[in-house]
Amino acid sequence: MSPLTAPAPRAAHPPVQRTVEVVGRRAVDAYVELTLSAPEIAERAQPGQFVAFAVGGETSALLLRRSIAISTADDGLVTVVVSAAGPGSAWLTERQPGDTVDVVGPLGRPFPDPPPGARALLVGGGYGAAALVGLAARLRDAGHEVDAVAGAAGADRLCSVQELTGIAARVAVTTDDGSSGRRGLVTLAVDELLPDAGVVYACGPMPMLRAVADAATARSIPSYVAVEESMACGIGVCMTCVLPIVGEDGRTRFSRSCTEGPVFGGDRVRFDDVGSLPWDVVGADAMGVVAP
Amino acid sequence: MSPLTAPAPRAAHPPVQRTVEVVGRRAVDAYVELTLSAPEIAERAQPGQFVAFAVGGETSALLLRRSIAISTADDGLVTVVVSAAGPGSAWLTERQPGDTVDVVGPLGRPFPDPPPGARALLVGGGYGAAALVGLAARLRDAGHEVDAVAGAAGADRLCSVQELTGIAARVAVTTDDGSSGRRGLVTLAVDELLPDAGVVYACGPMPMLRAVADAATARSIPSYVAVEESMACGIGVCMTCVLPIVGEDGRTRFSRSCTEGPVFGGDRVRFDDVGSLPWDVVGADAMGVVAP
Amino acid sequence: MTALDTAVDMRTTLGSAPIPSPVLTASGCSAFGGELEPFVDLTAIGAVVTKSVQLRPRSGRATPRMAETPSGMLNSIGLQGPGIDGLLAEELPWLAERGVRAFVSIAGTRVEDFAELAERLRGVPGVLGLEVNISCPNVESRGEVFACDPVAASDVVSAVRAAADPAHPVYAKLSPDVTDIVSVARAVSEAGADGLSMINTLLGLVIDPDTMRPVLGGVTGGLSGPAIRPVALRCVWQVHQALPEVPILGMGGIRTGLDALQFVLAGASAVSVGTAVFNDPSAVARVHDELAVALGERGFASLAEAVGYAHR
Amino acid sequence: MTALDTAVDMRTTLGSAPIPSPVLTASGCSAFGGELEPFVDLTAIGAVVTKSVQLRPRSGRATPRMAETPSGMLNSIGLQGPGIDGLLAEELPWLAERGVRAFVSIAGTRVEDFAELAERLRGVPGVLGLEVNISCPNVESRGEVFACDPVAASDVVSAVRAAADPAHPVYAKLSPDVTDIVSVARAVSEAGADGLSMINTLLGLVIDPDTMRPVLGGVTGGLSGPAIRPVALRCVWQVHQALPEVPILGMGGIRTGLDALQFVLAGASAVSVGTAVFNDPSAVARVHDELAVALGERGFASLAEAVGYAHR
Ligand SMILES: Cc1cc2nc3c(=O)[nH]c(=O)nc-3n(C[C@H](O)[C@H](O)[C@H](O)COP(=O)(O)OP(=O)(O)OC[C@H]3O[C@@H](n4cnc5c(N)ncnc54)[C@H](O)[C@@H]3O)c2cc1C
Ligand SMILES: Cc1cc2nc3c(=O)[nH]c(=O)nc-3n(C[C@H](O)[C@H](O)[C@H](O)COP(=O)(O)OP(=O)(O)OC[C@H]3O[C@@H](n4cnc5c(N)ncnc54)[C@H](O)[C@@H]3O)c2cc1C
Ligand SMILES: Cc1cc2nc3c(=O)[nH]c(=O)nc-3n(C[C@H](O)[C@H](O)[C@H](O)COP(=O)(O)O)c2cc1C
Ligand SMILES: Cc1cc2nc3c(=O)[nH]c(=O)nc-3n(C[C@H](O)[C@H](O)[C@H](O)COP(=O)(O)O)c2cc1C
Ligand code: FES
Ligand code: FES
Repeated sequence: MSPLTAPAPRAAHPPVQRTVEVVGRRAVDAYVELTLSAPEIAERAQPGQFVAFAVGGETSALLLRRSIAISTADDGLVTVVVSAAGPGSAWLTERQPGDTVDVVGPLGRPFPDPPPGARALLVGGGYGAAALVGLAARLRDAGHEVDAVAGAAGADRLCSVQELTGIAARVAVTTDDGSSGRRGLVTLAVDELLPDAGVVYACGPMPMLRAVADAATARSIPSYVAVEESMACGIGVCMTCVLPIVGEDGRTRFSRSCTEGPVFGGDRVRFDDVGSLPWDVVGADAMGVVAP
Repeated sequence: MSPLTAPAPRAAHPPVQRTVEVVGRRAVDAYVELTLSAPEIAERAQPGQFVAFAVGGETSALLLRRSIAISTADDGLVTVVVSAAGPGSAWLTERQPGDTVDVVGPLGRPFPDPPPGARALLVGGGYGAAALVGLAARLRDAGHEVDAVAGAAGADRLCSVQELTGIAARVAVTTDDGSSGRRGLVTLAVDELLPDAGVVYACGPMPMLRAVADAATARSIPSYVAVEESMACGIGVCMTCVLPIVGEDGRTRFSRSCTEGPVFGGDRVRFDDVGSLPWDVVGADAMGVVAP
Repeated sequence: MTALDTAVDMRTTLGSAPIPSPVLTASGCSAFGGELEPFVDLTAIGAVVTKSVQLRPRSGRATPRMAETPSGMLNSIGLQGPGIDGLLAEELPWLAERGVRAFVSIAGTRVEDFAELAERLRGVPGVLGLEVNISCPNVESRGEVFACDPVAASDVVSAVRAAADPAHPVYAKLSPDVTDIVSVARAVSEAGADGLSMINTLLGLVIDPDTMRPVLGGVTGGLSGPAIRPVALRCVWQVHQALPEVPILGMGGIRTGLDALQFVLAGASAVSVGTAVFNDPSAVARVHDELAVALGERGFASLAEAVGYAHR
Repeated sequence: MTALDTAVDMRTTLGSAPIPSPVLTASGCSAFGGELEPFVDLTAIGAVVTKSVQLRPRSGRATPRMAETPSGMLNSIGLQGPGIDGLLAEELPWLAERGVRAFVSIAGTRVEDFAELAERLRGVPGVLGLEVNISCPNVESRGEVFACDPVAASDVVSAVRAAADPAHPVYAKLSPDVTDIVSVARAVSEAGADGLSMINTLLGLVIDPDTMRPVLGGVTGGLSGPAIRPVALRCVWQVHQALPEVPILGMGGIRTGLDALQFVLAGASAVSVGTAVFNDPSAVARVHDELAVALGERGFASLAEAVGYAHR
């Protein structure tokens, strides 16, 4: 077995907390793209990072921030693509230009640089594709060839295809119901593009990340996945967002996906064990879990 | 001592609960006047009644409705004048045309009719004057002479003076700081107009209501005051809004200001005892309070 | 309430008393029902749980009696009410005439008071059963609240069970302000309670930053509303886990059908909607409808199938 | 934190240890402080109350570990942490280097564990004192939570007091999930606690309407945030009323300076800001500033004057 991927590095800059103005709002099929005038966040942001919004306004019963991946961060503007999943994200999608929102960011670790000269394969599921737009541009600017796959349940849940098409050499689209691109899971396209790839970056739902990471690892191609785990704080203080991650010493720890992620080496995430407490996680013995 | 005023009658119609559209918003000095398209409430409303708004929207931590007096109710439109006192009323003042709000009303008992032919004196303190606009119009239409006094701390807290001027024979304005009208409390003007009055109606802060009611009672003029007591439900089910009120049988009870008020005979409210539990309130003995 | 055309059988029972809907009002949160008439078909809801009544008429406490809190409220009403004579003369006949089921909440400061109230309610038309409020933290009494002591709580319940109409199910209403709610639940069940109402309010306090004194006339008050829902659900879960055969009337912060569903899944065979009525006067009917839809969507043919389902 | 130019003297003490601000983090809500550095001047706040540490490193529980609730949240972390060795090797030196005061929260499942932790922390640079977490409902242990039994709680506290550095004030952290918090407070005070931290989370439960099972891996969890503030304030009020000489570190739903003021008026001489940090990472500094302004506006020359003022 080849050595595992190097863990994603810390971000170059610490986060800031700002009240910023929404300067653009665009409905994109099932999602809403918001553009924020947030120069201090934009200048610090690196692809793969996210921001955390306070939601519901002054009278809100929703205490916890909502984490949303940064799609692009240029010229003082930060864009995000939001899917209305529950009350907090629904509130975000209802923001209008001129409204202000309280946001903390950029948060989390960015995608690491690819190996020199490597062709990069970017795989986005649903709104996860949005998080790859900034990365695609950076990779292209750094001289890497970029391929991209965007997949979703249906056409209205695809995202950022146009932006990725403008940057990537090849773009493949898949939908579960065949309403756009090829019918099937992203792995259909990934399997075809993977042989050319020197590195894989993925963002989307856990089952997709797992399939993509497994496929890459099977071919000994380094992969990085941006995970989405339920977060209470986004800044590393609450310990709610942990995943079983294999560390540099080969031992598994419950690592915070907000500060040690959201970008992890695809071969370091123990997807099988998410939601359970395996005996070999550091400190499981103190919880009364014994080795089998 | 003359017999006490007849208690205010029940409203003619039961309340309804509706989601209605804000069709007008106007900042009036320190207040905001909202116009609601609420035909079913407008057609039921009688002067003196109020509505209760759910506040804060879908994600709100504010559970209790906010009671606001109806200013006018004509042609399917209900107007209210709101002062931003705390988070709930502030949220109301921020509503814009096109927004919808959930409102219950009309609630409470209306102002009773004046004695036949009586000249009516209407006294409003702060935004309380708004609640008298509909009454003034009704009285005038019924052939009564109407005088009005509007008082407030300062000019920017006066309300509905223009509307009242269009209806009343005489309108007096007082402000505590002299920034508009005469410097002083409303009683300054009330004392002058009272000799001509056959009935007094008042709405405003408790100390003002008390002074006006006392002055009227001292001259054996019937008075009706619309009180403002902290309310949790507005519909009579919670028992939070009680005041010590002298009933028809001469005994004092803790009466709900939402359903047995907000309009009470000025001589029936035991202003002195608000916030305490006098021994002669019905049922005080069961609370362990003994007659002195 | 417009009965939705869902296939789900929503019938349930309070002890032995059948009711067509599992959604009831909560004691003290809908007075004696009348005020809800413009908003709800009172005959269609499970029952009106009446404001706790005592032997004598009570003025209740001085104002202020409430303070809004984040996603909840604090109240200190002090059980204002007409006393049992008033209830029998006015409120219960009003409900009975209309065919509205009344689940009568009784309260007192001595065991004999409770027994006498139960006795007075024997055979009264329209009375479905009794909820014994042993847990109200607002009653002015020397000494501890009954519900905080398994022995005192049992004394009340057995006296009520002995005095009450045999046809009236007796539910004991428990307080969450105890170290071990299961032990209280077990004690009152053994003392003859036909079911448990859970939970009453949590004891709380708010200080007014302007006066710099407690807001409420009664200093402390009872905390209710969605804020306390997780505590209420935990109590229902623990008691159903320990005593799966004891019927539970669940309450505490229920605002929607999905909230009610959580209580049912945790073990409640009926629910009361309290503070949410202040926000939405039609809440009781709406929660019934939403719960029916939610059960249907999840493939339940009847409410009964879902009771305690989360423990599987 | 920019120290506001208010005339109010904000200094206070934790037992005998002076601190420049009465506003601290809450255990488990700011990890070991480092992550707040971009948002708060850690040297200016009262202290960083560290995540409860045990003897051995702990993985904590499986996810999901949290559920948002109305104006609050439920958590079931299971005291994930590096163990005392890790704390001594990494976290405490990091804080000490920067001159940040650490109020170290210790936890265990046996009395001896607590004593050993206190012993290991003697004389450690930067350690201001100890908070004894006898009330965490999340610790996987057979039997009852220490804080629910005055005797067990006292055993822990007297063992810690005996083993701890005499210069370290020892605060016992109480649980609200008891019938009589004053009796627990009295017991641990008599056992040598220099102060009381109040309150820990309330035991709660949330059921996922989709899976129809409890959301949390640990089934029940701890309820925190503004939702519980009235309960926390009531506990502080009751204990200060009964034991006015015992210092209280108040917490539970504090989000603003006016919230903190309520705790101070009820009897707390310092406060911790917990869950609110998840909403606003600069909350600890902001609450300090807002509290200073609020005290000044009310004519207090010092924080000390306001402590317990609502009982006058
Ligand atoms: C690093 C990261 C990046 C994300 N990027 C995006 C994005 O670009 N676009 C987008 O639409 N969504 C994104 N999400 C998911 C988004 O955060 C959740 O959909 C949202 O928090 C749900 O909140 P709610 O109030 O709508 O739903 P609810 O289910 O009511 O939320 C309840 C609680 O659970 C938390 N929660 C629920 N689901 C998630 C989730 N999937 N991830 C994290 N917390 C969750 C919420 O924060 C909240 O505290 C991202 C999540 C993470 C962790
Ligand atoms: C019959 C009636 C008519 C009213 N008419 C008007 C009006 O025309 N215009 C206007 O601006 N205001 C009016 N008020 C007052 C208005 O209801 C309060 O200012 C408002 O409820 C305060 O809510 P808040 O969230 O802004 O303040 P908060 O102080 O945060 O409110 C906290 C809680 O206390 C209750 N509360 C606080 N103050 C009052 C109060 N004065 N009366 C009733 N409940 C209160 C609130 O409903 C809420 O439940 C009226 C009140 C009553 C009872
Ligand atoms: C204003 C008010 C008055 C109440 N009065 C009573 C009462 O008289 N008897 C009783 O057993 N419970 C009383 N309760 C408690 C409720 O019945 C219920 O147990 C509690 O509020 C929790 O439910 P909720 O969150 O849905 O309101 C009262 C609650 C409120 C808010
Ligand atoms: C995520 C989380 C983790 C916590 N961990 C601990 C802990 O390790 N030790 C402890 O004593 N209290 C712990 N608490 C309780 C808090 O310190 C505090 O007592 C409680 O949350 C109430 O305050 P709050 O409402 O301001 O959060 C934790 C609370 C939360 C929300
Ligand atoms: S979300 Fe709080 S530690 Fe990651
Ligand atoms: S406000 Fe509820 S009874 Fe009057």
